[in-house]
Amino acid sequence: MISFGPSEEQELIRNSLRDFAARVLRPAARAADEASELPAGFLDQSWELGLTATQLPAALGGGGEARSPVTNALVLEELAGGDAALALAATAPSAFAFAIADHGTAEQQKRLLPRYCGSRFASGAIAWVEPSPVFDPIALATVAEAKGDKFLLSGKKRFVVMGDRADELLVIARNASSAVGGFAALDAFVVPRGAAGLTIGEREKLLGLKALPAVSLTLDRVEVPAANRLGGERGIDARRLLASSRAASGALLTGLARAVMEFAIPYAKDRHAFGEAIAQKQAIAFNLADMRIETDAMRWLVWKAASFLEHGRDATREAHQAFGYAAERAVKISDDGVQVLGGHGFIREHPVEMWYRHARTLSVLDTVAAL
Amino acid sequence: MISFGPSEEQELIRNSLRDFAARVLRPAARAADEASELPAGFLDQSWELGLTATQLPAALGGGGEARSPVTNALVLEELAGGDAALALAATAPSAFAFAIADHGTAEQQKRLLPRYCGSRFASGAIAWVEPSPVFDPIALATVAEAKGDKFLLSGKKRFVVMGDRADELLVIARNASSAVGGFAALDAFVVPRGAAGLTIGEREKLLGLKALPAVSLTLDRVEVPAANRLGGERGIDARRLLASSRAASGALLTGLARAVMEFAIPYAKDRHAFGEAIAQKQAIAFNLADMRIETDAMRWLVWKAASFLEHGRDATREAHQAFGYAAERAVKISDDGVQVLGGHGFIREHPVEMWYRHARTLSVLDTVAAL
Amino acid sequence: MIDFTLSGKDQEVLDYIRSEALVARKYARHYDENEHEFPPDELPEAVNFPGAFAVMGKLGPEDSGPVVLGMLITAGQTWGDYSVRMRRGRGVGLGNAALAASGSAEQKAKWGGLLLSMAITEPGCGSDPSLVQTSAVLDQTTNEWVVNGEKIFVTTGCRAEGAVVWATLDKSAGRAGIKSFFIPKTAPGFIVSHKEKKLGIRADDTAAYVFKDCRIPRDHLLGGKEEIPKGSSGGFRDVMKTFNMTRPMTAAFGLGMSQAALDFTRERLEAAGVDLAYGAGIHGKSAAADRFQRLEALQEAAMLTVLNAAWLSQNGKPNNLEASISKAKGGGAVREITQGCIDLLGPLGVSREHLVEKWFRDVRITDIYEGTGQIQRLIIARTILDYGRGELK
Amino acid sequence: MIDFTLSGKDQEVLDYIRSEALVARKYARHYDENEHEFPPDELPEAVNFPGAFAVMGKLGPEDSGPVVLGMLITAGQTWGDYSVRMRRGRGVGLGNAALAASGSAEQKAKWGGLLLSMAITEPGCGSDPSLVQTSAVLDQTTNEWVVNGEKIFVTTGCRAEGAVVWATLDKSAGRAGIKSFFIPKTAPGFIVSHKEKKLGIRADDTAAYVFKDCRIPRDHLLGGKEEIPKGSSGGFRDVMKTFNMTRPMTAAFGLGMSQAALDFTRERLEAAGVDLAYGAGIHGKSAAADRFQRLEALQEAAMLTVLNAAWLSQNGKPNNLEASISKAKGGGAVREITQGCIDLLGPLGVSREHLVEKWFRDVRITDIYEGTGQIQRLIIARTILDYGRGELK
Repeated sequence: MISFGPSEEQELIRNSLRDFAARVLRPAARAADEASELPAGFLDQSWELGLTATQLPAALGGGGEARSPVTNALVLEELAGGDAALALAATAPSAFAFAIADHGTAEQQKRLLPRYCGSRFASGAIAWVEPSPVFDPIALATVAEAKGDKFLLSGKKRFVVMGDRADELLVIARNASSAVGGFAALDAFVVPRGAAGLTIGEREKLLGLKALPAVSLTLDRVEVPAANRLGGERGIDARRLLASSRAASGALLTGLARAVMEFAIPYAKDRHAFGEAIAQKQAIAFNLADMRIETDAMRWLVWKAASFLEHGRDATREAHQAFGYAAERAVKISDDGVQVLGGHGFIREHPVEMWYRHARTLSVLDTVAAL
Repeated sequence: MISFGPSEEQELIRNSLRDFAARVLRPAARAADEASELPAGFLDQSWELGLTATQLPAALGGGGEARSPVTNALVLEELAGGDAALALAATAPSAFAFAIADHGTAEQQKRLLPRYCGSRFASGAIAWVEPSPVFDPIALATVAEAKGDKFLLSGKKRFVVMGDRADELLVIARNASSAVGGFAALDAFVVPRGAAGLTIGEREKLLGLKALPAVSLTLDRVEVPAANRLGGERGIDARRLLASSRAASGALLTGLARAVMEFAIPYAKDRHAFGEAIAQKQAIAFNLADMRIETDAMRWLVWKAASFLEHGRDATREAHQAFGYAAERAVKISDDGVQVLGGHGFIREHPVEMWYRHARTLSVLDTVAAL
Repeated sequence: MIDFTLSGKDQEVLDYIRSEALVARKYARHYDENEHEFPPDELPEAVNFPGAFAVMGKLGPEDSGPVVLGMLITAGQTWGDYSVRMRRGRGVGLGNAALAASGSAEQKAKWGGLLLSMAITEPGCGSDPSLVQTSAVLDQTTNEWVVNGEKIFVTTGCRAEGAVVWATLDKSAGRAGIKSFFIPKTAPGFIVSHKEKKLGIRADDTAAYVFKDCRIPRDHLLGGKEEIPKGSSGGFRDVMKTFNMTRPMTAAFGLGMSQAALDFTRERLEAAGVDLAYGAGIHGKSAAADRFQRLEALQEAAMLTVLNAAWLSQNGKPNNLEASISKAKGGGAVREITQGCIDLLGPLGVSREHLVEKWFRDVRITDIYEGTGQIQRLIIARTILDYGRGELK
Repeated sequence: MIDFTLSGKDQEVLDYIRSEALVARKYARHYDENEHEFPPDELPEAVNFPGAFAVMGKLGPEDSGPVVLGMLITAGQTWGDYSVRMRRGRGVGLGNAALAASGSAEQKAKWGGLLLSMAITEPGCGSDPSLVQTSAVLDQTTNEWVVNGEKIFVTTGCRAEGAVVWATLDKSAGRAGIKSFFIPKTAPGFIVSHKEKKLGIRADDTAAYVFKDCRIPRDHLLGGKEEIPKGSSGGFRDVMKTFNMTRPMTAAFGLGMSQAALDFTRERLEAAGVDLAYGAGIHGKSAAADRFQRLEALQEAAMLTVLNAAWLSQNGKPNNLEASISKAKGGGAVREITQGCIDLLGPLGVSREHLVEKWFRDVRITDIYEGTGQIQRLIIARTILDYGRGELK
């Protein structure tokens, strides 16, 4: 049944997160961006929201609620409405834990998930992006060679979100033994921070999302036990892992675009030129109308992908559309937001130039979050 | 030296053709489109302009003026400003004759060009397009097999402009003997209408350019003497042939777009709604401004490609840009033109809907004209 | 609960609509090339078809509901053809919607059964109804309205048995002076001057009317309110109501055709060996796949705005903003999608041997009628800016 | 005669500019990351460089001419970096252009040698100069102007030795009341309040000024006309003249940087094995080639509108329309091109280890300063529609 109606519970979650985003994320965003640092105490503060634990099995100490990509899409949009960099930092543990919950064996879940149900911030990170000008998430250079009951991982990774503090990393690699390429060849391995041959590189310097810690990695024949191959013998459902991640980026981009729109509308009504508010000029007014049209469209595409994931259906196409469409539109909307503000849009006194950098940065990262 | 200044002679030609387009082409265009027929006597009337003969060698009866792709770009823009279908019909002989003049051996020129210097309309046609949903002008299915001092041509062609009445056809084919593909493998052959194995199919039914006769062809092991291989031993400069053709389509599309703009501007000033001329609405006014910005840009790209051709330089990149850019913008401008007229833009009383069809049709045809 | 999957019943109905559409499509080219003919009310093949309502039966709570499903059905029908349908019901003209919106109970009962067209636009007024020049003057002696004026772009104008006509009682009163009248084709002075020749939807019956001292009984004024309210735009709001339901519907009309263009393009390209599979990033695909997938995303995005507007009205929520969003988005999307499909098909796409060029022409009306994209953006902007017409013109 | 090829001399000059740009580029990242520092007037490497004018020597009839070549040189310089140049001449500030346009012979002689900034924009007025609040009141007793107000976005504002400041003699007179004054940094009450922190061109010196009872001699009014012309916008036209030459120039600034982004992207993609060759149709290339080639065409199109505006002024023809066309086209193109290059480079494109992300930020000013794209479209539309400001607002 096609329905655009969030449940009452989802409405509550959405409202409380909208409030949290306005109270905590938005006010801290600019200083965090200028300092290239997360606000002190932010991770613990956001951890108290229980975003990760709520959807983990009760038996392992979690909230025991069903995994809900749709609810998470609402969560990510609201958080990104406050600030996309802080939203990614706050939900990085979910990206790791949900991957374990969705693809891990019972043993792996038992072994890895309890930490994410605790009272203290637990850090896990996903290592997927690689340093290639023609990077393609389903054609990886990082390989995993089976060697007895172990795997040897070799390759380079970039933009590993929260990798600077992660105790464990989920490394996405191409299984050397796989005849076919593409999705079927993808595997995921849990690699402890201390693993021999794993070098955590320096912090990435980015255009936007500066407050978000991200690092590069080098894996030089890193040995991991077969038990750390996510999903064990059967491996992972790579289509689902990528779809979840792409739809999540789409949700973040939707929140980001909405922030621009909600900032530009009152600004354009307040700002006067040539004898009237600039919002009274058709060129500006229609631009704002398009922001509204597109943020709606972005959201529905994300919800559709999330709904498919929630029903356990293949969402490769839907997530591809949700991310691709949101990426294009978020860049356009934040770019237009700068234009609405004119000279003030170019100055770091206003958040719009930061959102333009955030949007352009996030829109090339489709493997850093999860629903 | 970079210069945007036409010579005095070019200004004269431009003005006389602008006048011819307004007097002859524009008034006849709608009826010709509805009837899917060229206006009676049009070909003879346009032949008197001497567009083809002027740039052919004096020794062969031509005007003896230097071949000037730049001048021809001006000519095509003006004619298409009257009507693109009639412009293509009027210049079809040039497309054939200029190919012979630019790529043919002295013998071939001596044999083939005099007809195009005569007082009566001479018809030659170029057969390049093929019936494939993934048609690519430099990857052809039509092949030419060398057989002794002959070639055997086999394949299917589509959208052969004026092919219904052409006495001779220039068939573009892939040389079966060529190891490499792409430009290097392209050859052109002069095929007389009566050739055995050549079947002239029925007339094409098109979205736009309806007045323009175009047919499909089938070549079933058509035998042509080696003497009919354009350029003889060395063959043709396929890059130049395609560049000339693409830049020509760009010039036609520029004239077409300009016609839309020049029709929309007075219409928008005349048409009133909500208490003022619709041209006074920023949304419409900015749309018209963009039409002007883009028709300028289209023209300069075409001129640059034409200038490179005139200097004998490789214009592959410039012509690719001129055609690709003009194709996108002409469709957009004619589409916006329909929108400026609103309901009236959808009615066949006004020329704009016809220009929208012309633009969409011509913008997928980059091998039907020449500079 | 947010959900974007179809129920078994939903799918069953849409599959049936597809089977109807495939029949209608057989006739599409014929009626496009022969625009003087009218498609029949019932196609020969229709005799044995149960019809959508029979297949739908009673919808359950797990199904998508009548309005949302209605949008999918609409798009499913125009996927076959815009003008040719398996069956054309009676009393489904735009005029019937107007009668339903502003007519009295008695008037609805009396004329509701007829096929009614809606005559609004005039040669001199496009999107601005306050410019209506057609006048209605009461002849006290005979108690008749005397109507004079011209109307254009009247949908089903030739086949309708009567028309709901906008006419003004007092030009100086602007919008407030405009009233809707029911005028039967039989009324003296009701002249169908011609059928419009159009870029697309050629088989569609679009007429121009002339009213020359056309006399109708006094009780033919819809709603019966003869006085002109002062100040406010008065009865005009009621009159405008007619549009609120039709915006998402017209977007769905267009999106059914752009979907047809996408499906045809995919079929041809895949047959030619082009890989259009989703998953790979930009560096894992061809130019054709990249462009095609962006067009498909645009189609999906536009259709979802339509379904959102429908879902709101189905749940009794206000949807004026969302109706305009769906119309603005759909109107632009169908242009871009059909244009893009032709880029991908090349010369084949502009040949009348296939229907893509027809869909390209047919969808062009989407962004024009029922309020152009510009008008929709005015409505959207005024809403989000909380502006009145005075503040944003 | 229409020609788009470069002369040997043209090419020689541009090759030299490229060699300068490559040096400047070495410093680009440093001054971006350390925005409190100012790039030096002369880079150490510059000592042995002859400079563009020396290389240019005397241009012949076969060369492209000073204005056209000047645009190519400008783009060639920003290809290296917007803010870091091999050499910064004196007397080349925007204020110097204003002095040249509206100053008296004596004033030009006196102040022309100084580096002058141009102070127009105020916190409350963006593109609408008639909202200028900064006031200049004549103190008859001392024969001095007393200036009060705030100015922002003042280019080279920190380093300038003086500023040309727009102030009004009578707010009620609107545009007509606005005059230009020369104010040396040494004037009492001239306060450089801060250097702006920006999205891009961070190394560029952009300041905010405050004038607090700032006193300057009576003869510091440029042109000396103290009376306010009635009716017409009076001296304002002269004041606006300043802009006519700078629009194509600012577009060229941006296009130099978008060209740099394209060149970097091509280099990286080709090194990774992507075929970007021209010739094949849409079905003969990859998604990356398709997108890249469309961006290159956009770059070319925009640059040609700049050259056209330059060529017209070089030949003494009016170019007000074409100047706005080049600014509008360039301002939009550089945004789309730098955004598109990042799409093609992926994550690498947003890393500060490369300059693409910087070019993406730096070019963003192009569509804002010297009149936004919206202002340029107003100028273009008014011109082609033959409308005045009253008819198209």
